[in-house]
Amino acid sequence: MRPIPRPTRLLATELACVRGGRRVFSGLSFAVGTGEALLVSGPNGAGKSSLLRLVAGLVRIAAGRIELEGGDGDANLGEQAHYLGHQDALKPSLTVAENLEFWTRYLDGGAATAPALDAVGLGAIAHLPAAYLSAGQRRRLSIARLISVERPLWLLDEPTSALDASAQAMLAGLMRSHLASGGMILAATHGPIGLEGVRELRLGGAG
Amino acid sequence: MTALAAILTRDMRLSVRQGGGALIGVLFFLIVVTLMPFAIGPDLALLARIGPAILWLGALLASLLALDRLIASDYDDGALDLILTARAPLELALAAKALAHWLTTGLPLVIAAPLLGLLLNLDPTATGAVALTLAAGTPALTFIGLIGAALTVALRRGGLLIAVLVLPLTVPVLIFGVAASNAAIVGPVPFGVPFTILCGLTLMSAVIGPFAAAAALRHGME
Amino acid sequence: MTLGPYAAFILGAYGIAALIVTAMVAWVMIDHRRQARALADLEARGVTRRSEQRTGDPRTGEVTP
Amino acid sequence: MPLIDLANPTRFLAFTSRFLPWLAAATVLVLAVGISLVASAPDDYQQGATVKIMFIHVPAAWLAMGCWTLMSIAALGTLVWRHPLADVAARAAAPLGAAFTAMCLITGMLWGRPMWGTYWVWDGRLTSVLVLFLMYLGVLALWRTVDDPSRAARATAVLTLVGAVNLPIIKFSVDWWSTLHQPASVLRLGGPTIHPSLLTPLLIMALGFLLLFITLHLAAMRNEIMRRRVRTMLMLQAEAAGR
Repeated sequence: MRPIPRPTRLLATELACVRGGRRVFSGLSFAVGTGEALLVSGPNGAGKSSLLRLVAGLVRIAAGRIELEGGDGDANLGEQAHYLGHQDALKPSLTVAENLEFWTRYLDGGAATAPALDAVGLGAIAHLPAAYLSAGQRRRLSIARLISVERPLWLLDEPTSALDASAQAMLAGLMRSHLASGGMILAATHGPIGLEGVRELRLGGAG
Repeated sequence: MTALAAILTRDMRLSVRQGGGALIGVLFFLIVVTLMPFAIGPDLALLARIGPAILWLGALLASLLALDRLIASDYDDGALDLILTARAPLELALAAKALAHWLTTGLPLVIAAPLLGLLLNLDPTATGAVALTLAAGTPALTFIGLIGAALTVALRRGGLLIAVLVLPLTVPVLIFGVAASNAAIVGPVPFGVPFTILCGLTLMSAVIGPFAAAAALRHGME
Repeated sequence: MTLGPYAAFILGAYGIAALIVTAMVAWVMIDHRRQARALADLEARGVTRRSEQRTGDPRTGEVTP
Repeated sequence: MPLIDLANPTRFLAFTSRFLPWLAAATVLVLAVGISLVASAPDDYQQGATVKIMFIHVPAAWLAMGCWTLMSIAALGTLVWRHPLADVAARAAAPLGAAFTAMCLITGMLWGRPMWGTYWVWDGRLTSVLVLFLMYLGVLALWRTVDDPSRAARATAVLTLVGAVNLPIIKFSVDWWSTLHQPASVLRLGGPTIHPSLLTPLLIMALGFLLLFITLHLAAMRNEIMRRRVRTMLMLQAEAAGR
């Protein structure tokens, strides 16, 4: 695998997003440097999820620009980011290991899944079908994807939902090590996610 | 390349496992062909004459109706979002999914056709011709159906809507498929002529299908 | 016992019947072995079914460790 | 040991493990006797030696229909009496029923070929067995698509009962359909009264087939119980790994 160039900054200028004819937000500018995390907060419907999906390239940009300075030139932004949505993208009839192996091979061609499974505490039940997992366990399996595939930018949509206290602490640890290794995090949350020194971007406050 | 191989093996594994739809297409094909004589009557000579048409219509409907979960299941559980953000091009990913679907649904149709030929009193040459034309034609049905699956991915009306949308596109494949089979049996026209056209149609749809489906998915995003 | 002109069909019918019977027997035995191995493996990992977790299983009466 | 006690899966497993070898031995014995009788049975004056195919075709047809009746009773057990082993019995019986129906169809075609010159003539009886085969495949497909056993149990029980109610209707309409179009009356399955020298091998073979079915069914039920235990233990393992 050729070394992945380390992007220096995620820069958004005058972003606007329209979904289903409704202007979700407009004139939004922000920047996230290496080792930094930006929390997107605001009432439901303020466009937190839309912003993350827009950055991941899953939603069309109505106006403005978004770019990853210093990133991998020929890969678009979505290919250098992990998008962790509300859904877990897991197939119930596949086992825990098969699910993670698939995403690891599909997203970056590698195959080292064991360390990632142990990091999220699912190593012991890797052979079980995902159908038998609880919501919290499915969430942790989805998070394991962020570890087994190396991507600089993490786009997390309410990552702590369905996680109990110990799992949230584990996630906070993972995020800290990601930031320490020069990664960037853009997370949409309702409350704090256990990270210190984090900037906040309020959406739809006045609205 | 490993990414496309990964999605191909995953889709095939999913359709074979519990809850997968691998044999549903063949069962539908079996039942549709068995119903025909109940409507047409047990006249063996008549059945033998329209046998290829019955088998082709059954295979056509079975291929299309089994496609509604092809992309919709990935859309429902969020896998489609990740596929869109992967380095592997969407067109090739959809082509791999279509190939996996053909191997688990289309190919069994080709294998089941000779058995059903017995019910329709087809002689060996006719059964062989139908099986050969189905083998060449069913991939085209799957790739064309792929476009329908991509168009209806977010809608709740999947299955039948796909058939309605893409049936007109499958008319050429049906015409040359049945023509090639009849050419082998009765055949004023040599078997080769309609058969090569059929193969051409399949190759063309193997290219147009994935690209049109990828475009449909991208434009389908809000 | 002469099977007459259609001997092939008679033997064919009995052959296929025997084939189906062996297939059924094989399916039952292989499935049994697979489930038994899975059960043994699970018991080895110390997974006990909820009804056996109580000190004594009321229905069968024997005390499970 | 009261039969009702078999409702308890653990007791049922112990019972089958002890009884199966004897049943299997009895099956082999009866089938061996049956086949030797078939070998020495006289030819039919009309069909010659091909009548020997009847000795497996007819028992397979009886078993095909008998198995669906068994599954319907099991379906009542699931829906009405909530018998714990009812669904296990139905799920174990379906593949066997489908296999015997397939055997009936294939032997029927091989028997028909010398008579009619083609493998398949839309004869009333054979066609209703074909529809029965499709219904078996339908039930098996429904089991394969619903993964949670208790939900699958109720769904397949309803489908089996609806099928059981419709079977006589299908049989009547297919017979009517085949006689409506059919020129002369086709092969009489064994004629009005079967000649005694043909009847005894037929009954022996039928008994052999029945014993074979019972043996396979009990063994398949045992597998199904073990399969469900494995499933619950796997779920327990998932729970044990922490929410």
